[in-house]
Amino acid sequence: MTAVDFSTTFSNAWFPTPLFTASGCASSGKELAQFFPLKDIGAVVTKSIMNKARLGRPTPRMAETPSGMLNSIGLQGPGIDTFLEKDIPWLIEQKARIIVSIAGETVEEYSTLARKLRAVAGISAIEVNISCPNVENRGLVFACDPEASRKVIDGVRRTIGGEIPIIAKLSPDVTDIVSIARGVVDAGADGLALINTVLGMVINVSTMRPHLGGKTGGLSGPAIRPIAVRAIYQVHAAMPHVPILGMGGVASGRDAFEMILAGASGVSVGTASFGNPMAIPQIQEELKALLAEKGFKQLKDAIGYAHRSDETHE
Amino acid sequence: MTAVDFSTTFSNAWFPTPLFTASGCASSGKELAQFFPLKDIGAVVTKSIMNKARLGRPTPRMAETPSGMLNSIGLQGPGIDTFLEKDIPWLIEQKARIIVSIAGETVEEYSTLARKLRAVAGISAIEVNISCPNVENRGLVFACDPEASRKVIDGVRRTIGGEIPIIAKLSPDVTDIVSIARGVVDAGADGLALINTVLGMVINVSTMRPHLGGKTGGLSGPAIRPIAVRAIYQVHAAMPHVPILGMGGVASGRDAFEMILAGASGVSVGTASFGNPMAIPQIQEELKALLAEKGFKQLKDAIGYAHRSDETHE
Amino acid sequence: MSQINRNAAQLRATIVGNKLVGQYHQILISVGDLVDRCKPGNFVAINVGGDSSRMILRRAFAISRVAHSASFGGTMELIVAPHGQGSKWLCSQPEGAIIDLVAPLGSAFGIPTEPVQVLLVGGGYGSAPLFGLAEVLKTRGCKVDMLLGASTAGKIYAPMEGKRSVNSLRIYTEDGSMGIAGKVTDPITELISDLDVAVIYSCGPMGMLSAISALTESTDVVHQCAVEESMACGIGICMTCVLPVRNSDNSISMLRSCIDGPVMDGADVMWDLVGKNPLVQP
Amino acid sequence: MSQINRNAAQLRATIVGNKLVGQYHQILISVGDLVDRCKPGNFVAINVGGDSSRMILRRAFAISRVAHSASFGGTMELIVAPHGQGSKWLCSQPEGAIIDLVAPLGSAFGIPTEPVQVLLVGGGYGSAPLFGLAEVLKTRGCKVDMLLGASTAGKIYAPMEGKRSVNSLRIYTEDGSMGIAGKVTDPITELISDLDVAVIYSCGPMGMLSAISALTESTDVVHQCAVEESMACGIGICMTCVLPVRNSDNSISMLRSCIDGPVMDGADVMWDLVGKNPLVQP
Ligand SMILES: Cc1cc2nc3c(=O)[nH]c(=O)nc-3n(C[C@H](O)[C@H](O)[C@H](O)COP(=O)(O)OP(=O)(O)OC[C@H]3O[C@@H](n4cnc5c(N)ncnc54)[C@H](O)[C@@H]3O)c2cc1C
Ligand SMILES: Cc1cc2nc3c(=O)[nH]c(=O)nc-3n(C[C@H](O)[C@H](O)[C@H](O)COP(=O)(O)OP(=O)(O)OC[C@H]3O[C@@H](n4cnc5c(N)ncnc54)[C@H](O)[C@@H]3O)c2cc1C
Ligand SMILES: Cc1cc2nc3c(=O)[nH]c(=O)nc-3n(C[C@H](O)[C@H](O)[C@H](O)COP(=O)(O)O)c2cc1C
Ligand SMILES: Cc1cc2nc3c(=O)[nH]c(=O)nc-3n(C[C@H](O)[C@H](O)[C@H](O)COP(=O)(O)O)c2cc1C
Ligand code: FES
Ligand code: FES
Repeated sequence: MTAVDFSTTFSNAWFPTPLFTASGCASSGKELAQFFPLKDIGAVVTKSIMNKARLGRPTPRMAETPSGMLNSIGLQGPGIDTFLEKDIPWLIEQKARIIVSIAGETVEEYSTLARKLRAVAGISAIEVNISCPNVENRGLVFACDPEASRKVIDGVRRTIGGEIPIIAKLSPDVTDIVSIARGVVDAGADGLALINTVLGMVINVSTMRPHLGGKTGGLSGPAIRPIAVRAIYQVHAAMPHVPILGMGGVASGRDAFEMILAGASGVSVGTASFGNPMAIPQIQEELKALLAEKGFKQLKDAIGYAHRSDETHE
Repeated sequence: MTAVDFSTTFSNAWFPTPLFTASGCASSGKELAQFFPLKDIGAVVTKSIMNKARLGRPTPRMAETPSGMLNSIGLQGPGIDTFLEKDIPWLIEQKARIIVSIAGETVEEYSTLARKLRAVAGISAIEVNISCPNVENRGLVFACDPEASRKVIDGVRRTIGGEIPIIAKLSPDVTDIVSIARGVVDAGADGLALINTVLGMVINVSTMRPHLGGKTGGLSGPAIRPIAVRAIYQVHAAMPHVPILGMGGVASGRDAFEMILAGASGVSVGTASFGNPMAIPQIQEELKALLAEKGFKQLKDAIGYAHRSDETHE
Repeated sequence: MSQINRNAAQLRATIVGNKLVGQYHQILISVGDLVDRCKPGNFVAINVGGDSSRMILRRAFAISRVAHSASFGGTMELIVAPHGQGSKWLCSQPEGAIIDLVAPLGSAFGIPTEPVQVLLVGGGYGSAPLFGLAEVLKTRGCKVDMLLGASTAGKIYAPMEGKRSVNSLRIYTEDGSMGIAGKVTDPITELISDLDVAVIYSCGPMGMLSAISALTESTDVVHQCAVEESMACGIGICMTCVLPVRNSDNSISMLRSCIDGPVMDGADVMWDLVGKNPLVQP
Repeated sequence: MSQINRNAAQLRATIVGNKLVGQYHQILISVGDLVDRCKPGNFVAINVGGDSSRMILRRAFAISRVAHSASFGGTMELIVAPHGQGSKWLCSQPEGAIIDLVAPLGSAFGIPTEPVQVLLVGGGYGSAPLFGLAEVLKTRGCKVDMLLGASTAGKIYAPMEGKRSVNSLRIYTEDGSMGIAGKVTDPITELISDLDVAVIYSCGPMGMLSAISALTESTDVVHQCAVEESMACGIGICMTCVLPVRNSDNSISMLRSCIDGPVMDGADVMWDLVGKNPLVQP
């Protein structure tokens, strides 16, 4: 095998491989550790954590859709304090690289979370989930409002200082994702995570009512991959120097490669792990083989390759 | 068989069944006439027509995606004059009910199209496609800008007079579809068509470039159905008296029923006809059977049924 | 290593039997040594639809029994109701077909340390894991009585050989097409006192489990039930399968029925709050 | 009734043969009376992946030949290259499998009214419809010579029985593993004058068709080629399969290769503009 340099970076954070879990699709990591060593993949992105414990939404919380699924979890979680006490030390013990995803209901909550994370050793980066469509009032989705998005990132940036990279996670449910992206980068985000789930609904034709307890849910899985690739391509075209963590329906090395060509520096795998607990290490191997087959010596050379015009392509 | 009253109305336009073709997915009707009599379905919604003839986008114009497809046609068509001369008389001869879809590059072009349609007999309604994501500059998509959307509908309304119902077709690629919907209804739209395709992209991993000639394309098919159902549900909740023509991934009677429960008065079938030329009449029969099975005496009673709270449900 | 999913493995396994029993398919899968890790109550998660399927999630099925067979090695038996597209696909797989499965998953029925009187209550295909459980309980010296119920005869699963491990078996159907006409929960209160039942093991529709919990509430009977919630992953990573469970301090937790279940203590599950908004924040 | 798709019907048909020929699958389908409406050049559109497939579009295949057989009635033969997921699925279907197809679709090769000299040029599986065409041409008294090319021997499709209808058959492979090493287009110019070719019929990769059009440009030879563009519907309703074609007034039309093709006049297709923006608006 050709030795492809498979490493990637998000600002000052280095990862040996570009394949990460997706927030909310690997819980805190313990559940997947039976299937593969967590240190073998690029990073574990933990389930978005809020300041206080939260029970989340009523069930049913899922509906399968053609090549996708809806979820409506409502950010169930133990709260940051319990999380830092129980989950982080365990992940560090596993030698996993850790990206902590945070979510809040107010700009303050995000800053509070950042303050609690500032002193914690062993965290590679913070993913700021400003885009979860599952919060009670859709009007309150930060990621749909350029001003609110900036404020959250600005608050986190000021609190956290310059040490830990911040990755802002955006929602595709906006008219112009590039302008939202520009806003959060201006406000201090080092990287962008694209995309969160797409707002959707399924109606149960037996009960003739919305199927999910929370009525609407977030659409994920291969169904949304073309939307994710488009978002990554658009944002990379506008800001080629901002690293992107791509996600949305990646289920094979081919899919991960597609996102990297579109402009992603790393790829998170979410829903695919539900259907296949070994998805991430398998995708990782497939991607490595594909890069070698295409003659890339390092992953970095493939990032955004689809943007090169045929003229500059030798 | 129980005799379900299967008819539906959009303002003053009456249709014997709620199943229509989707614009751009039945050309002008001739191509499907071999498979079923066009008069047997609710209406033929013709391919969006512009003022002048247009060659459209380069090939490849399609990419299959998981449970969906991308298209990038670029509104190829013969122009309104040829269309009125050749296609409309033929459709009238078939006794088909006709909804003409129009598209323009300027507010004036839409008004011009409306003027040319005003005097034409045999047209049940006009669908105003303000949402095609396939035009050259995404910034120019009318449906993504509340003000531009209103202006187009206002211009068409003034030109066409009060006789022919106007159905404004919206894009899901917006932060707040309800506000766009309100705007066009205020400007004079009698109904709304939801949803047009979702902007997406596929990268060809062999060439390592965007697969479509037009780079981005519109995502359609079952993959987007949950997005469509959500949009219909949201808009119907906000404006229960505005009739909605639902579409996006409908491929069975169950799917059509889902849209009707969400709030659609009619359902267009697009991509499903590509995989099955008999899709529309088959879906029509399945829907009729489902309505009867659920005890509905008339289609109208099922429209928006998913919004009823369990309390009011006897 | 974490303790979660600690027995689970993913493997491609061959279907070695598929026969219709009433309205169910009895599916036998050759899984090798994996059988040694399977306990009554555990479930298996199976990929459905093949390579180009639009169904992206696994389907969960209780492991009905495991056995060692001369011809197939370790085998796992499932009782599958052809419900929607995924389970119908599984039921249509011929012998020789290879499926991708993850097993064993979830919690198992707790086995009493003393030889006590137990009652097994199964609804529909819920009886599947109870026969394997009955065997284990019998070897521990428990006295095992069983009640099975369903809407109609075709939905009663009660194999001949399974009956050997139980002291008595009573069948209830709502339409009276088999056994006694009525609900499987009808005789429970009486049986608890008549037989002096120490533990009830139940598996079936949520309504049945909740009804049994109500019946045992004011008694000393332990109620171990195997719950069934919609599951996206089956391995604890998605949080879709949660149930409201009362903690010892009276606060509520939303526990994952795939890893903290499917077997749960019926007294802890807050049945009234299932599918509702557990407003209370702990 | 419109004239478009006027011979087409949708039907569920049984696969009655599936055998490997080189790198292709020769698939035989029982389609009944439909065979009487199929002409050389027409194609069939087939549903792939089964009921719960994530592949929502039909796949197009040239109808290689039709025949009446005692055991199966009217049959249609396809030569299928296992390319991506859809064609691989089709190639994996056993005899007895039922598929959903729409046929015959598209235009057919035009048959000369006089008995002239013709040359048939096939690339890869593109030779499939040419043997059926050769039979028809021969019955009309034409003299038929044939050239087949491919990258390698396994991609040459040249059945024994097909050769009966042709006067000569020359094979070219790029790697020299069969026949002459080289491109199938190499000898065309010479053959045109040596044999006094009146019509070239071609089917194969677009590059080959375009090369033949270039070679015939300054000659009197008519070039009827069967083009291949990505198709979403195959019946003319989606506008994805278009090709730039020059009209008699020199304006350009984007014609649908599914209904105005696949057989087109090679001299009219604007090969340079395929896949480009045909800037000119008529
Ligand atoms: C722990 C557990 C054990 C089970 N044991 C058995 C068994 O032994 N025999 C048996 O026949 N069935 C069993 N089921 C139910 C079985 O999982 C569902 O019937 C099956 O998932 C339905 O899939 P489908 O594609 O046929 O239906 P669909 O309705 O099309 O499924 C759509 C989606 O909803 C989910 N879903 C639908 N119904 C259920 C359900 N009842 N429970 C969980 N998820 C559901 C599916 O997994 C799928 O993701 C069990 C479920 C669980 C959770
Ligand atoms: C008129 C016509 C006749 C054809 N005849 C034959 C034949 O006789 N034998 C044969 O092996 N193949 C033939 N092809 C090509 C065949 O249609 C493709 O190989 C097949 O569609 C690929 O599908 P897939 O799922 O295997 O590949 P994928 O690449 O996964 O297909 C993805 C999508 O692209 C489309 N697509 C991909 N390649 C092609 C292509 N070359 N042409 C058109 N659409 C494509 C598919 O239809 C599908 O919608 C013909 C194509 C056309 C248009
Ligand atoms: C069950 C579930 C829970 C999720 N929870 C979170 C979350 O807590 N925070 C977050 O930022 N994204 C969350 N997501 C979104 C994913 O991280 C990811 O952006 C999305 O699912 C698209 O990727 P995929 O198609 O690979 O799943 C969740 C997705 C799913 C399916
Ligand atoms: C090939 C293709 C062409 C289309 N052309 C048009 C069009 O001209 N005008 C329009 O309003 N919508 C057009 N649409 C969008 C459809 O009318 C419909 O809104 C969308 O495809 C969702 O429905 P479906 O999933 O049933 O196809 C087109 C869609 C496809 C797939
Ligand atoms: S099914 Fe995913 S956490 Fe239980
Ligand atoms: S393939 Fe749809 S128009 Fe030709």
